[in-house]
Amino acid sequence: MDRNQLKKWFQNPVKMAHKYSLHVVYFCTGCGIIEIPPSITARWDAERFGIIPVATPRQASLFIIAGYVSLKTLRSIIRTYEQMPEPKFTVSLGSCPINGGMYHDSYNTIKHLEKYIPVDGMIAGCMPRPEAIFVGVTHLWTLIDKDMADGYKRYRSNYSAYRANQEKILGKLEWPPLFPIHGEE
Amino acid sequence: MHIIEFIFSPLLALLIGVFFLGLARKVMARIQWRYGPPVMQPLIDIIRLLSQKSASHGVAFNIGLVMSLAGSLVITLFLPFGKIAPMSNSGGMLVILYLMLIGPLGMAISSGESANPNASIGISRKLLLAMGYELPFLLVVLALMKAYNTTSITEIVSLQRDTGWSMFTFPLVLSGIAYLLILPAMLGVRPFEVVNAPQEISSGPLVEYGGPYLALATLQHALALFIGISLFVNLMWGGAANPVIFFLKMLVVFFLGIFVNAVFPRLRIDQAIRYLWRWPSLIAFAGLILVCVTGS
Amino acid sequence: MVNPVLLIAVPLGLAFMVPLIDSASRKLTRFVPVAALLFNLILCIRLIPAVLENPIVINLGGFTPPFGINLFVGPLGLLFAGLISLAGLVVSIYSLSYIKNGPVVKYHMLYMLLLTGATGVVLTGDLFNLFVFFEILCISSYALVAYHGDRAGIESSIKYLIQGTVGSGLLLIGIGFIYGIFGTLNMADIAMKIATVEQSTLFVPMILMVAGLGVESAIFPLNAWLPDAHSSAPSSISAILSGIAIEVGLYAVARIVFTVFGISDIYLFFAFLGILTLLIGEMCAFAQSNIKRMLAYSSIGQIGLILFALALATNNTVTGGLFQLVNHTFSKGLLFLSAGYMIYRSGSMEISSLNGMGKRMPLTSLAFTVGAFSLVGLPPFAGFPGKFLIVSGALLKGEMVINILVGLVLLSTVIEGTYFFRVIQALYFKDGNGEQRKQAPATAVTAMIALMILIVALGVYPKFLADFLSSASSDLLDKMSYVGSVLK
Amino acid sequence: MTGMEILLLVAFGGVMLTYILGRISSSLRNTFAVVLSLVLVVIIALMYDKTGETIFYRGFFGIPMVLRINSLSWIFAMTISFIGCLSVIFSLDYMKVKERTSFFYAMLLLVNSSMMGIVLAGDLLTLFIFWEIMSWSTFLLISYNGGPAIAAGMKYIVMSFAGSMAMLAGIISIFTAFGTLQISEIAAGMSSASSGFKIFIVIVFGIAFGVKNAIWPFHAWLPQAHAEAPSPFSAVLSGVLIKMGVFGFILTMYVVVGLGTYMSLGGAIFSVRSILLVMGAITILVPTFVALLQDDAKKLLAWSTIAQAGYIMLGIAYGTSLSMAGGVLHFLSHVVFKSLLFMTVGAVEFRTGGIRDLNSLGGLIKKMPFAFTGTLIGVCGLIGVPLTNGFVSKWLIYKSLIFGSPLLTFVALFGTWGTVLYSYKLIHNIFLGQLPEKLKDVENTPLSMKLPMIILSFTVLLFGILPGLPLRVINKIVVSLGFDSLNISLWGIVSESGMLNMINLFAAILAGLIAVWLFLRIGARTIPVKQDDNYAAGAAVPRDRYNYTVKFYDPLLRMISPYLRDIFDTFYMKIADLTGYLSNGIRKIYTGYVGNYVMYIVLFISLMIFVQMKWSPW
Repeated sequence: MDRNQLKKWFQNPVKMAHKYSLHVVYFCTGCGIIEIPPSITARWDAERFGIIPVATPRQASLFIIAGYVSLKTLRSIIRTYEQMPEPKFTVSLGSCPINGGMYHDSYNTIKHLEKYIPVDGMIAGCMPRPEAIFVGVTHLWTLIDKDMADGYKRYRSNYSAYRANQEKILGKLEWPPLFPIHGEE
Repeated sequence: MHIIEFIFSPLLALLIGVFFLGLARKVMARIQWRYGPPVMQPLIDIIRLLSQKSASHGVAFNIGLVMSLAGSLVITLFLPFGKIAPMSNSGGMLVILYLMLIGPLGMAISSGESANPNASIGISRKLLLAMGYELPFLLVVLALMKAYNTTSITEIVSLQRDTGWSMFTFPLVLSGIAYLLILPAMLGVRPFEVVNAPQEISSGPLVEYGGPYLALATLQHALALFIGISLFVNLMWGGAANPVIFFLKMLVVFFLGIFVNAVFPRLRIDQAIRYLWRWPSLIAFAGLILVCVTGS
Repeated sequence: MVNPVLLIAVPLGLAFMVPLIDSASRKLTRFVPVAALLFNLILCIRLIPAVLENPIVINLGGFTPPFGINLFVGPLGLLFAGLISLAGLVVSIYSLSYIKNGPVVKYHMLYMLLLTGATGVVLTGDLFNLFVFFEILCISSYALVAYHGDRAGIESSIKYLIQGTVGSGLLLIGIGFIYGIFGTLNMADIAMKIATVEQSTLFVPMILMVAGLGVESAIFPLNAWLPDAHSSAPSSISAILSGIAIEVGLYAVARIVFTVFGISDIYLFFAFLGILTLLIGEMCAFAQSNIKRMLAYSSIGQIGLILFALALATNNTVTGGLFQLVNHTFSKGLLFLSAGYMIYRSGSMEISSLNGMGKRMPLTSLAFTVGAFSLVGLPPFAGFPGKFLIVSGALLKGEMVINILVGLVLLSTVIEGTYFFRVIQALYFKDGNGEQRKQAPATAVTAMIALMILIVALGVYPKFLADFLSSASSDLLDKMSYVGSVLK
Repeated sequence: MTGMEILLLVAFGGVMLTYILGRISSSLRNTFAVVLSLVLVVIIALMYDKTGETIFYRGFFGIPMVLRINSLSWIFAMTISFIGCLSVIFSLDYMKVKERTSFFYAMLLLVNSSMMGIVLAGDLLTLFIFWEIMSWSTFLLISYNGGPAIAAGMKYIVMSFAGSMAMLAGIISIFTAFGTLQISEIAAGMSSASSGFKIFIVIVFGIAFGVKNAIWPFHAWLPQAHAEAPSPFSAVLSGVLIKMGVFGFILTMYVVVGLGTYMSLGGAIFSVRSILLVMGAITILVPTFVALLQDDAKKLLAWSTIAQAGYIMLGIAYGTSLSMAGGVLHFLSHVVFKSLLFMTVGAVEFRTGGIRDLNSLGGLIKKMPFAFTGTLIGVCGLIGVPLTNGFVSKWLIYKSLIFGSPLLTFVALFGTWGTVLYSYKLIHNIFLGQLPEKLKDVENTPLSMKLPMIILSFTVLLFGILPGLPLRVINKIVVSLGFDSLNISLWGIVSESGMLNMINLFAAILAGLIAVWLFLRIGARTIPVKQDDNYAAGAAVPRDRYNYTVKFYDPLLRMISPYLRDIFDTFYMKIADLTGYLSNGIRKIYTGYVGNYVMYIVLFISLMIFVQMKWSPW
């Protein structure tokens, strides 16, 4: 650790802890998941940055959506995202969550993930290599440093819109709204 | 002096426990040919967790966890660390045995309240596993108490200073071996890691813990590690007059545990119980009989 | 001083007056037994102080004892006479409403004859007289068993008749032998001369008499008539048969064995016989699902217990046996009386048909419960002191055989408890068919309450009876004073 | 007229009066019952530290019947009246929906009164009379609910009756041997009796008290009886009634037989003491694991009652002052926490419409927080978590056993882990986990049930933190039974091999709790969520199926359940069957054919003639 780092630790330990202790819940229904195991095992060893996979969204602070999102998985993605404690960050992997990618004309996948949940970082590629994932994570660090990884705040303030989008495509959701919804009733 | 010990020993225990957690991750990484996280990584995790806004499932969810950690903290007051044992006068080994119940019980109440079946499964496994290793463990402890004719852990430690480590004195050899065999189960390391199996039951009791709760749970885990190792060192490896030597002994035991953890796959819970109730129990039983027959 | 002859004469006379009274006023008929037995009861109570001091010996017709017939009113006889009149009174009050249909006049007449016979048996001092009174008792009970006139009643009456007649015949032959040997029928006289004859000579008459009386007193192999007769008779008669008739038979056996023959070698045999009767009675009762048969078998068991107690022939055990006898009269009477109305309501004698009776007939069920608890020997009811005395007396003998027998007594008590508790559970805790609550008539309830009060009073303050019983037991055991007081 | 006579008069008079008042008005009766039981508590409390004997009755054949009070009687009487009072209060709401409430109240009070009679009895006759009254009134209360309760009541009364018959045999043998039944006089006579007689006495009394105390192998009646009885009475049954067996054991072994004799009675290995200890140990071990198998909340508690009776047995049978104190204190602890547990389970049963099946409950903590707190404290006491009364008493028992017989200690300690398992099963399956749809409208515990729970919970903690309070009285008992006095302070005890200081422990745990709580407060605010907001791998929580209760410890149970068949229960049932079979056979003697009957008469005569001819005994 260089001196700069140490200074930062003293100035804002919470922010630093958020940066260097990213507990990840992987959403692994897409093809991108095949890139995750190399990134967390001996070859690239994500743990040296404090990135480890955890079992439930309650324990996590980073949400990685690895690949295309079908309508069915979107439901689970929203649920999982809402169950993560704040502050929480989202990173999507691959082209599909950005604009549909090779599934751009599928009736059954969504094209723009950020319409339904806020996404802090998008790693393009089909599929991105593990190195790209690390690049994405470093980018997320900068965003956290600059307080720009504020997806959870956006989700909170624009919840009515997000919920409307979600219900538009999924129909009525089984769980009650996370935050109060404006404009209804 | 005394007051300082009261505050110092739980903090020391926490520190060592957290250090062990970090060290465990580092060592495991090195065994697996990885670089591994910094040793302070658990501390970073705890700071991060404390700042997260977690979901709470009710009053018992909070209280159980608090109870669990507090119970474990109190045990550290009874366990001699070197010569630091501020409350050894208020009760001996029996009190420790019973205080060791508070930790799992509080955790069980808390995660039961989280209303998640994964947590319930985990807790049921945790209690079963405890039942499994408690059988040989109690036999070992009773053999020790019978052999030294005292229930006070400080006296057991000081008596070992004359006779040598109990693990290597004659009537207690068998008990020592049995203790060594069940130690991985007591520390909750790999062959017996069914409780928190993350891939299987979503980390079991911890499934609904996030934020500060997970921080507490991590600290509780650290303390459990500390208590397990410290108990073994005190009872079997003669404790120590000097905190530093004591720490070194703990480190050795800890490394033993980590190596076991690194090379073994996970047992099913019934396999675990069957193992624990077979050889370690038989050896411990034989040890107790040996002590009774040869003892005073 | 009142004359104890009245104890026999009044009911006997009134019994034959019943048809006359009936022709005068129908309503009055029912009250004749009540009046007669009330009179007897008062008489008995007035006699107590005198009898406790000295037994009264009445020579009938003015002939002195070895030649004439005499009445011997000792404490034991008076105890039985009092018991008969008390139980008879209560049952006759119960009968006021219970006996409505059928040959009512004959019922009352026979009923009083039965009690007259019983009183006669316990008071007489003459063997042949005893036989005569016994026949009165038996014949009237044969008829009463068939009172309902249904198939079961008549069948069991005939069975009873056949066995009873065989028994009476044996008794008569035995008495004949005795007369042949001694030339006298006066019990005291025989008792005095008994030592002059070789024992083996006495064996045949004794066996014949014991077997003859054993039929009536329901000793084990001779008691086969009892369950049938008790279960098919009207409940009031069952109460009397169970509470009075078989106990009078037992009295006769005891009197003959203790006083007339006085052969102590045979006592242990009777103790065994008692235990056998007890065990078989209780086990048969355990297997019953018919409540009246159950009660009947339980009577056999109780008789066995009393026989056992008497056969041990110490003051303590005999006192205990007599206490148990008193308790049995009251409790079994109460049980039969209460069961009578419950059967009347449910229309069946099966225990399962009594389910939920506790709600429909609370007082009757309570009476049954008290009776059952008392019979089993639970404090604070009358059965406990009796059992206590018997067991303590038996253990006081300090013989190993007796101790084992006591163990069997306690075991059989457990069996007895089991089947009684089963009925009580059915009464209170099983769901019945939800009929309306309807009590038994006032007269029946009065009778049951009277018995309940007696049972509880005896259980709480057994000393009340103890002194009297202890002199009664010495009356039974002390042969010499009996002989002395008759042949003074 | 002494206080004891007044007490019994009030108690038994009150029973009658309660029943009569019930005929007039139920509210009047309820008020009276509560007032009566409170008055009893006060009267007994006033008798603190008194000793004395009075002859109160000579009506039973002139045998003097004696009442006596000493510290042993006092502590039992106090417990009985205290629990009796609380159970009456608890019944107020519980019994509202039931029939025949007057009968229930009268019987409940009768049971309590007769138990007071037992502990105040100064002679064995009085003891036996009250014992029997207690037995049959209990029988009536157990059968009260009908249905399966019938069989339970039957089993109870038959076993209990067999026990009392054994006791009667013992009492009467004492009477015939010494001519007196007064306990104080018997003790003097006993010392000169032969050891065979003493062993006989210990065996017959042991059967009687063992049945009541549900010591293995006499435990078979208890589980069903406890489960089927009405819950307020289950509390009394489990709390105090079976402890009459403990009272009896203490009385037999240390008062009647005497301490010195008891310790040396019997052969070396088969000494009475070691047999009792082994029975106690088996009573701990087997029922603890059987309790794990239970799916019925009250049955689980019932088996746990048996197991705890084993601890008490270990304590009082071991025969040192420390173990004796432990045994009596554990009796006291068990009364408190087991009554509490039965009451909380009863409250749940009451509010959920009679559900006791652990597999169909869950999540009730949100609906019945009071009951949960009560259960938690009760369970902690049961396990023996430090700061509860169960800890202190178990500590005393272990402490005294540990060097003498480590194996027994091992069994007892291991039993504690079994206790943890079934306790957690109880509390988890009722209160934790997901709340089923059908229980959404469960109301909170009513006040009349809260009040006893609060008092009992408080007592659990009070005696746990300040064990000196009960131990002072217990020390008097211990001394009066002929043991050495203990070194007791308000917060613990100093024994020759270590000390216990609960106040330090309390301070430490409190400090720990506060510290951890503050630490938790440092962290970010937490957001309360509903049970539906739960991790289900991203899906919405499925309704009514998202719970883990059935086969809670299945891996273990599959291993051990083949070994846990209740041999003795089967054995007793076999005996019952055999008796029925035999009786049915014997019944066939009476064939119904009159020819046979006459044949019997002839056979009887010929048998007697044969006997006479062969051996000529006459």
